Parts: sequence; structure tokens; C-alpha cells
Amino acid sequence: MDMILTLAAQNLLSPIILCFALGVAAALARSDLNFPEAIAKGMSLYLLFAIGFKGGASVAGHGVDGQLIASLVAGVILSALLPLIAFALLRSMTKLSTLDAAAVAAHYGSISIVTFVAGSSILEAQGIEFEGYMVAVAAAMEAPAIVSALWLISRQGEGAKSMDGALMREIMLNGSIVLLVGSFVIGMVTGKDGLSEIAPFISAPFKGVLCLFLLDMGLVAGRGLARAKGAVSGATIAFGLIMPLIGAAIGLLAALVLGLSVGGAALMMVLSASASYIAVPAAMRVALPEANPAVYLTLSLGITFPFNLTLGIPLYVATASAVIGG
Amino acid sequence: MDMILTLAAQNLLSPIILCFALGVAAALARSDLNFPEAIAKGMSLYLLFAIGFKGGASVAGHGVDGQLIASLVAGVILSALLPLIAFALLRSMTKLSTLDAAAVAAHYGSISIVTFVAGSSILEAQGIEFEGYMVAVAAAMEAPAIVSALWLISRQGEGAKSMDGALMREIMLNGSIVLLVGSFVIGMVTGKDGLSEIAPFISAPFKGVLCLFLLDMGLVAGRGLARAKGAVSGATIAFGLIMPLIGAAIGLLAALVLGLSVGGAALMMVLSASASYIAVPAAMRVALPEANPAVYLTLSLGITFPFNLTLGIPLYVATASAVIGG
Amino acid sequence: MDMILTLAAQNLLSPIILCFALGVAAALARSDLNFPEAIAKGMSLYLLFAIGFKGGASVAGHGVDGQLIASLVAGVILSALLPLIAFALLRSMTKLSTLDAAAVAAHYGSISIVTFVAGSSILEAQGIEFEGYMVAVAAAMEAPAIVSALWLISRQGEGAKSMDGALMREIMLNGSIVLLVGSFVIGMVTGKDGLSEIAPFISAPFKGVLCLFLLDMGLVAGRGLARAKGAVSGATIAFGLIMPLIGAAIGLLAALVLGLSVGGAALMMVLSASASYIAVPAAMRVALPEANPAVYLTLSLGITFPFNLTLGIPLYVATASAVIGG
Amino acid sequence: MQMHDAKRIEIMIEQIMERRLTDLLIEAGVKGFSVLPVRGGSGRSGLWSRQGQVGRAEGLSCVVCLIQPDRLDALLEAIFPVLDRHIGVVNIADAKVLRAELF
Amino acid sequence: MQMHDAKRIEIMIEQIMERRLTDLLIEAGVKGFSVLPVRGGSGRSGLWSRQGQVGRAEGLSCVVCLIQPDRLDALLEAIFPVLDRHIGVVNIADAKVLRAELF
Amino acid sequence: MQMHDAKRIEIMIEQIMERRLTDLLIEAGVKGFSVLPVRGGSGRSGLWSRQGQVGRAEGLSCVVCLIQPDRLDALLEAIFPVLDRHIGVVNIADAKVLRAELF
Ligand SMILES: Nc1ncnc2c1ncn2[C@@H]1O[C@H](COP(=O)(O)O)[C@@H](O)[C@H]1O
Ligand SMILES: Nc1ncnc2c1ncn2[C@@H]1O[C@H](COP(=O)(O)O)[C@@H](O)[C@H]1O
Ligand SMILES: Nc1ncnc2c1ncn2[C@@H]1O[C@H](COP(=O)(O)O)[C@@H](O)[C@H]1O
Ligand code: NA
Ligand code: NA
Ligand code: NA
Repeated sequence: MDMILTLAAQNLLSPIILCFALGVAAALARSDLNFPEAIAKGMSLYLLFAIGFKGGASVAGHGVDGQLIASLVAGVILSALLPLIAFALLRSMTKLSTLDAAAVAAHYGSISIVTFVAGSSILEAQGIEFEGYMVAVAAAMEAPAIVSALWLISRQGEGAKSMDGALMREIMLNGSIVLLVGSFVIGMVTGKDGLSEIAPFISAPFKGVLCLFLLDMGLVAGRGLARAKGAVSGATIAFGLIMPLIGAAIGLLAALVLGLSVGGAALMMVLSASASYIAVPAAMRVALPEANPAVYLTLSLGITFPFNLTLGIPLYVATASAVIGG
Repeated sequence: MDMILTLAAQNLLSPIILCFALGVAAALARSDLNFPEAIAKGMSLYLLFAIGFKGGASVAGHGVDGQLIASLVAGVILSALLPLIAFALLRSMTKLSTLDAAAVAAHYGSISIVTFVAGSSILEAQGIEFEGYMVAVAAAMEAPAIVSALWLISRQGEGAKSMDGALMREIMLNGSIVLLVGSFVIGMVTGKDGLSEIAPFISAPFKGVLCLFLLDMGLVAGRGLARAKGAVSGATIAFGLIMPLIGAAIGLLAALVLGLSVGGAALMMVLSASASYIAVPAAMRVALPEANPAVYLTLSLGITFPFNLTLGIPLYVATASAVIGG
Repeated sequence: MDMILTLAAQNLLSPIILCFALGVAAALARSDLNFPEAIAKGMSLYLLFAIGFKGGASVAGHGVDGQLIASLVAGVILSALLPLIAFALLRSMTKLSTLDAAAVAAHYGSISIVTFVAGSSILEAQGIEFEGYMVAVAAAMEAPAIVSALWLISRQGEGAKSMDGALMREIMLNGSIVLLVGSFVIGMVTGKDGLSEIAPFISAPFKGVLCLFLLDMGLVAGRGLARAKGAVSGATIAFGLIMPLIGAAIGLLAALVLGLSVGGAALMMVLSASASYIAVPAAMRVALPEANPAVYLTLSLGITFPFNLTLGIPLYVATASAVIGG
Repeated sequence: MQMHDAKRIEIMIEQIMERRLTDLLIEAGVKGFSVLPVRGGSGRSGLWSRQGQVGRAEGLSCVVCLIQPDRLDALLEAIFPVLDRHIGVVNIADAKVLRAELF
Repeated sequence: MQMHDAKRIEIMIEQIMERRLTDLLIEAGVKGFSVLPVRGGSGRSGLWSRQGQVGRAEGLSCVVCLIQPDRLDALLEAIFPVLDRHIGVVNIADAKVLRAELF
Repeated sequence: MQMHDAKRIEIMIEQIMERRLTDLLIEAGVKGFSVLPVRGGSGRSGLWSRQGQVGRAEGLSCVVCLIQPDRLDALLEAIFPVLDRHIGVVNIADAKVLRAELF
């Protein structure tokens, strides 16, 4: 418990979290501080490329093994499974319609790559190692949740647009998956030599870029919150705080079964606990246009993302340390 | 005197000034060289974040003291006072209307953060230390000048739009103030540890980014000059060269009263001498739409900014060294 | 031969080429991965500034000499000459109209600065030095080819818009020439001191930025290829593979006459072999609007650029080493 | 100069649906269209702006399409599927164009 | 398809005034509008372009608003304050829309 | 409010020709115009989008120009040279403006 508090305090006073808080505060105060869309996109491309490459380069040292494959499979299963739990929870806890509940559920099966990056950055700061292929697991967990949620809807007989081929391709080949997997493979192929060639670009300034990026995320989250006032009920907000804990618990279980290291387990918890706010919302606008974006964006971006960033991650790291490290 | 010449020569041949000159030359030659708006904005966000953070981290070492508070107060007073002097000067020297004179005056009370950054970069290159909180003083000096100028107008009985609440909030919470103050506070809270975490991002490449940024500023200033030909009279241009010297002298006085170091005094001179070309023009478009933007933008961006960058800063540094250092 | 294969293999497995391949693959798979226009432009400004500055700083050490001047003159001549060869080849090999052939020819006389950057980056990785002023030669080679091609057209009596003054200025003062030459001069003036001030910005992260940039170039090339299917005949494609070899051979000849080092000769080959896809297409749209952009863009960007990047450069480096180094 | 009647159709649509819409336009045989960026707006689904946005989900595009008047109805029928369930608005205005054969 | 009369109002206005304009539009009861970026232009206040620009002061936005014809006059009255003293132009055109209830 | 007849001319043109077009407009005596960015489109020369683009060669701009009706023909004659040989389309619509003296 002590460790959790220390970790949480350390985390809350780290530059990256303070930057996020600054963004939220600026947005709530209605400052006109803002990042151009192109810069925000550019920073996210940088972060994806950097973590993909570093993950791949670290795997190059160890080689592909059974645990890697098993972890990928576990990721796919988790992503497909979590929406079912989220959906059941939403239907019992909240008054959301079937459509809205399924749309929200899809978000919680999928992942937030920024939360993952923040998690791995905290692990590094603590000197806790983790499996380099966790970044590939992150990529594997993006899409299955969407399929699950659409299946939920079709089972209810609601008129969801059937998942057409175009949508399927869009989801599987969405930019962030391709960049993450692609740079992971490049990192794996070029290994340590490749990494050392471009480390001054992808390693040294990484944390600073993450600070600015989270400042912008804070602005976005804050503006979303300000606009969404009243869009979600108290029970729905409660879901946004409980679901990550459930996700993290299941993620920990999976990590134990897989035999991951403390760091790997913490990241598996982070992935399971986090909710998508890029890939899944886009897919929902196509497949479930009648579902209300204000609900799912407010929940994933306004509630769960800040929760994970500030309290969740330290909690997951401490738990993983206690359960596995001990 | 010798020192001034040496400093000026050194300054004129530094990469950052040469980059600025390249931009001006390219614009005057009507080259199509240009930086996307998003990139220019991104670089300015980077520079604001970096100097705010570094300032805060340096204060973290020393702690908040009476001098910091006194300097902030002095900054507010200077910003509010300088427009009165500028206005009187303009009314006696030039044929500008009351409205145009007040609008110009507001610019000279406020500050140019890029000039400040260039000044601190020159100090660093010379190994002259300065108070980290000068960046907070810069933030404090942005807005008061606007209030002063609007008061001038209303006193003249001219139909200036009364300063409404929305405008007041926009001015006080404008993006650059919020980012500067916010990153200053984050730097203060996280201190040296925070700085060393992100130094490879905000310190090492800082000067290079400043070069590219000033190249773009040169393009903007050059294009402004080309378009503004004939928009301002000789007397008005003379004002743009005299007023920074008056501002610098008053800034030096304030620095002596405050007991600042050589570097701090030089920066106080730079701030007082510099003229806003972002926050104040925006406020003028809202509050004094009838004032002619060509006049105030040409003066602050086309005359005073290049003057300070090339000759002013070395002059202020040398003077501060002679008066205080000696 | 062995050396060529080794070099080619090394090159194909380097991060920059793999990034390019990732981009092509993503585009062909119709992923929605994409870089904002402003980011792509920003990266190219960075690369131009960095290589210009580094080239200039390296010349500062050696001073301007006859070889520099001679190389510039040689560059101008090569750029003006190569279109004549290309045109003759196209007219005999392909069924392209006079207009299209002349437009394509202009591209092959001019240069691709990204290919040049990739070439110098490969040389650096191999520890092969080269003349710093080669970057100025690159700038000198951008425009003459356009004049040549328009002359070809007017000689054929076809109704090409006569090269007017506005177009001439646009070509000579186009952004990339101005930035390259400008930063070259700044590098020359500020020398080693200037370079060391901004090296953490322009040297350390250079290769990493190049990786991301080539990833984007891959996306662009891949999308261009996908769209251009059927726009060019087999014979035309063959031209896109043969012409760089001819260009490289002539470039090598020039290098021998000039007495360049191995690295300088390799870069002269790279320049002669590469085809423009920015400056020349723009000029063609103005001067020869009836020429089909699909033909010249597909050739220079879709065929010749990838060829040079993957196989061409290692081949040129190996040849230069064999001929001059041996 | 000789001018011909045409219809100018302007469709504000979610960016994520843009490709599906333009595919339908091409299928319906229109000879051309242009896509302009939209930076913000307001409607039944509330106020939005590009600044408060993450990812691709929320932005809008403005698709402008000039066609011959007699093709209007067929075109509207063709694109109805993407307009009906999704956020967006359409307006149609009379316009003149210079060369009828291009539309 | 059933179409209804509407007015298409297009306002080019300084970006810094955009928010004040759209606030007035919302107060005046319009059901929606869209904001498009403007990259450059020319008018009484001279030639400008986004490239020669620092900060927020100079850029323009294009606000497009579709309304029912009978609301036009009230709307123009409502937005007059920001149009009168500030740089910008307005034009109004007849248009058709598909579902009258949305406007 | 008092409204006056005007013509709204909308020209989609290659970005590289934009400056030449606006120079002609100014020569022809128009009092103002606005340039909007275009993100993609389709026409005789095929589908294009800003994403698949290198350099300045391929992009389009949308130039909007409001003029008094009696100046239309002169204006179209004036800009014909850049429209004729280059990629792009023009459409003209009736519009109303508030202050006739500005156009
Ligand atoms: N009356 C209108 N005039 C112009 N644009 C509109 C109008 N109504 C809606 N829009 C645009 O269409 C988007 C979606 O509208 P809605 O589906 O009503 O939420 C808005 O965000 C606006 O960009
Ligand atoms: N006749 C016009 N047609 C289209 N846009 C115009 C016109 N006049 C002015 N504008 C736009 O409105 C802005 C300000 O105009 P002004 O207030 O006349 O300087 C210009 O920069 C243009 O973007
Ligand atoms: N019918 C049309 N409606 C709207 N825009 C068009 C139309 N035809 C062409 N355009 C635009 O003009 C550009 C060039 O057209 P084109 O010269 O036909 O290739 C296209 O890429 C579109 O952006
Ligand atoms: Na999850
Ligand atoms: Na000042
Ligand atoms: Na060449």
C-alpha cells in the first residue's frame, strides 16, 4: 500500500503528468492554447514509430519465442473478451441503450496506445524491464474488440450495419496498427545497430515529446469534458472508473498464465485497463452511426484515460510488483 | 564601446541572426520558401515550453523570494507605463491618429517572447547567468499594456469598444501566457530531476530549433515589409528605433532598483525594449478594429524586432555589463 | 561485384530503406497511414537546412577553391545536357509525344535532393568522406534542366508557353534552392563553431528524421504507383531504370575530370542519376500544362526514386570506389 | 461567354464517410468533385471543432459537385444511403458553368 | 426527392471574430453552421495570405450557414454588430435542402 | 436589410496557377477575392488528394470572388488564359450582398 502511494505521488509529480494536468486546466479555463492538428498527428506518429522500433530492437536481442506468440494470442482473446464483460456491466449498471452500451464496450476491449507509452515510460523511470514485444501485443489488441461489439449488436437483432469488407480492412490496416507493427518489424530486423543509429532521434528526446503530446491530450480531454457536461450519468462515470480495474485484474491473470515479467505484467494490465479513443470511435461512426459519440468519447477520453494516467498506472505497477516481483 | 562592437559583430555572425537574415532576404527576393503555419506554431510552442520549463527548473534551485515577487510587480508596472510614454512620443513625433497611436503604444508596453529567447540565448553563449524567473516576468508583461492603451483611448473619448469580459479573459489566458506560466510552474515543481529527464528534448536541440524559427520569422518580417511599403512614414519608423532604446533605459532603471544580476538586467532591458506582435495585434483587432494593422505590425515586426535582434540585444547586454557588472 | 552485393544487402536492410519499404507496402495495402502535409514539409525543410549547413561548415574548413567552382559549373552543364540525352532516348525507346518526352527529360536532368541525402547518409555510415560543397552542386543542378527541356520543345515548334520572367524567377528562387544555398552559406560563415552550437539539432537526430521522411516518401510513391497503373508503358518503365545508369556513368566521367574524391564522385553519380519530383513537376505544370503529370511523376517518383534508393546508390558507391578508390 | 445551367451540390459529411460518399458519386457517374476541409461547425449533434478532436472520428469534409441539372435526382438517390444515417447536411443551388461537356 | 427552399449565407470574417460571430448565430437560433478555413484573399484592407502571418490576428474564416428563408432578415440583424466594424464580407444565395426541419 | 445583386464566381484551379489567376483578377479590377484550400478531388485528370502529393505541383485552390453582375463577362474574358490550358473548373451563381459599393 505504501509503495502504491509513493508511486502514485511520484507519478503525479512527474513532468508528463503535470503537463497533462496543465492541458486539462487550460482547457477548463477556456484558454485559447492549442496545438495544430498536424503537430499533434506528427507527435503521435513519432511516438508510435519510436516505441515500435524500440520494442522490435529489444526483441531482436531475445528472438521470437513461444511466449511472444502466446502473448499475442492472449492479447487477441482479451480484446475480444473484455467488451462482453463491459457490455454486461453497462447494461446492469447504467441506462445506456443497447447500441450505446455496445459502442462503449468496444472501446474498453481495445487499447489506448498513449496510456501504454506512459506506462512503459514510468517502468523505465523505475528501472523495471519489460518484454519488448508488448508493443506488438498492443497492436494485436486494437481491433478484435470492434468485432466483438458488432457481434453483440447483431445478436440483439439491432440493425447494425453488417461489418463490410471495406470497414474490416480499415480497422485491420488502420494507420497506427501499421506503423506500430511496421516499425516493430524494422526494429527487429535492424536490431541494436539500427537502434543505435537512430537513438538520438527516437530515444533521447522521447520523454520530452511525450510531455508536449500529453499537454495536447490534456487540452483535448479538458475540452471534451467541458463540452460533454451532462452527456453521461453518474453511473456511467462510475463504469469508467470500475471497468479499468476489472480489465487490469483480468490482464494480470493473463500475465500470470503467460509467465510474464513484472514489467510485462504491468503493461498487460495497462493495456487491458485502457480504452481506445482513436481507432474504435472511428469504426463506430461507420458501423454504428446511431450510437452517441459524446458518451463513448467522454468515457474513454475524459474519465478512463486521466484515471489510468494518474492513479491507474502506479496502481498496476505496484500490484504487478507485489504479485509477481515478490 | 569596443565591447559593444565586438558583441554586435559576434551576434550578427551567429547562426540564429544569419538565419533571420536569410529569411528576410528570401522574402524580399519573393522566393516561395515558406514554413507551413502548423510548423511555425509547433516551433513556437516548443520554444515557449522549453524556456518556461528551464526558467522554472532554475528557480527550483533558488526558491521563491522577495526579489521574484518584486520583479513580477515591476514587470506589470513597466508594461502598463511604457504605453503612456510611447503614446506621448507618437503624438508628438508622428501624424498617427489617436487610435493608431494608442494601438501602437500597446505593442511597445507588451513584449516579444522571441526577442526574449534570443536575448537569453546570447547570454548563455557568453556565459552570463540570469535569474530563472525572468521568464515569468515576461509573461507578466504581456497583458497590462493592452489595458493601458484602451484606457488611453477611452480617456480621449473615442469610441473604443469597452473592454468586455470575454476579451479580458482572452488576453489574460492567451495561449502563450498559459504555456509559459504553466511550464514554468512544472519546471519549478519537478526541478533538476525533471529537467534532466527531458533535457535532450528541451535543451540540446533548442538553439537549432531557434535557428529555423528565426528563419521563418525573417520570412514573415520580410513579407510584411514588402507589403507595407508606404504604410508608415519616416517619423513613424524613427519611433520604432527610438522607443526600444527608451524602453531599455527604463528597464535598466527598474533592474537597478530591483538589484538584478547583469543577465537579469539585460533581459529586463530586452523585455522593455521589445514590442509584441502576436498577443497585442490580436487584442487590437477585437477592441480597436478601426486601428490600421499595417501600421502596428510593420512597426513592431518590421522595424523594432529586427533592430532588437541584431543591434539592440548586444547593446543592452553590453550596457548592463558596464553599469552593473563593472 | 562482391562489394556491390554486400553494399546492396547492407543498404536494403538499413532502417531508412526499410522505412521506405514500409511506406510503399502500407500504401499498396491501402492503409490509411499518412503524414500531414505540414509535417512532411517540415521534415523536408529540416533535411535541407541540415545538409546545407553541414556542407557549408565542412567547406569552411577547406576554403573555396577552383575545384568547388569547377564542380558547380560541371553541375550546371550536366543538368543542361542530360535532358538532351534523355529526350533522344525517350523518342527512340518509347511512344511518348514530344511534349511528354521533353517534360520527362527535364526531370532527369534535374535532381532529387532526398536521393542525395540518402546517398550522403550511406557514405557517412561507411566512413567515406566527400566534398562538403557537393550540396551546392546539388542546388546548381536543380534548374538548368528545365531551361533545356523548354528549349527542346520550342525547337520542335510546339506551342510551349515561352519561359516568362515570372516562371524563371520561380524556378531560380524556389524554396529548396534558397534554403539549401542559404544554409550552406550560413554554415560556411559560422564554420565549426556554428556547427557545434546546433549539432544536437541538425546532426544527432538527422538519420531518425530521414527514416520518418522516407516512410512518408514511401507512402507517396506507393500511392502514386497504385493510381498510375497503366499510365506508363513497359518501355517507359525501362527508361526509368536505364536513364539513371546512363546519368551515373556521365556523372562518374565528370567526377574523374574534376578529380573528385571517391565520396564526391559517388554523390556526383547520385545527382546525375536522380530525377526531380518537386521543382520540375511544378515548373512543368506552368510551362507545359498539356504534358501528362501521371507520366513524369510515375517515372521519377515511382520508378527511378525507389531504384536509386535501393539498388542505385550502393552500385554508384561501389563503382566510384572501384574506379577512383582502387 | 457561353454559359450553361448546372447544379452545385454541397455536402457536409463526416470525414470518415468521405471516401464512401465519393465512391458513390463516381459510381453514379459524376464527372468530378472537389473536397474542401471544414474546420468546425454546429448542428443537431452539437458544436465541434478540429481543435477539440482526437483521431479521425469527428472531423467533417465539404464535398462540392457540379453536375448537369437533369442528373440531380439520380445523384441524390445514389448518395442517400450515406446521408441518411450519418451526420451531415446537403444543399443544392443553381449555377452556371462554362463548358457543359465537362459535367 | 422532396426539396425545400433555403438561404445559404456565406460570411468571410476575421478569425479572431469567428467565435463572437458564431455565438451570435447560436443566439439568433440558427440550427447549424460550418466553418471552412480561408487561406488568403484580397479586399479593401489589401492582399493577405496565411503565409505572411504571425499569430491569430490576421487570418480569415468562412462561415457557411443554411437557414429557412423567412429567418434571413432576423439573422442578418443579429450578426450586424460583428460585420459592421470588422473586416469581412457576406453573401447570400438561394439554395435547396432536403429536410426542411433541420434548418 | 438592403441587399444588392451580385455574382459569386468559384474557381477550382491548380495551386501553382493561383498567383497568376489572382494577378489577373486584380488587373481586371475586382475589389476582392478569397482563397480556400481544397483537399482533394476528381475530374478528367483523375482522382487526387493532398495526401498522395509531393511538392507544389498537384494541389488545388478554390478562389471565390464576389462581383457586380455587369462585370461578369469582362472578368471571365480576363481570366480565360489561365483557365483554358490548365486543370480546373469554374462556376457562377447568383448571390446577394449587403453593401454594393464594396464589389
Ligand atoms: N444549417 C447548417 N448550415 C451549415 N452547416 C450545417 C448546418 N447544420 C449542420 N451543419 C454542418 O453539419 C454538421 C453536422 O450536423 P448535424 O448532423 O446536424 O450535427 C455540423 O457540425 C455542421 O458542420
Ligand atoms: N469581393 C470579394 N469576394 C470574395 N471575398 C472577398 C471580397 N472582398 C473581400 N473579400 C474577403 O474578405 C477579406 C477582407 O476584405 P476587406 O474587409 O475588404 O479587406 C478579404 O481579404 C477577402 O478574403
Ligand atoms: N464537376 C466538378 N465538380 C466539382 N469540382 C470539379 C468538377 N470537375 C473537376 N473538379 C475539380 O477540378 C479538378 C480538376 O479537374 P479536371 O481538370 O477535370 O481534372 C478536380 O480534381 C476537382 O477538384
Ligand atoms: Na482495454
Ligand atoms: Na516592451
Ligand atoms: Na539527374
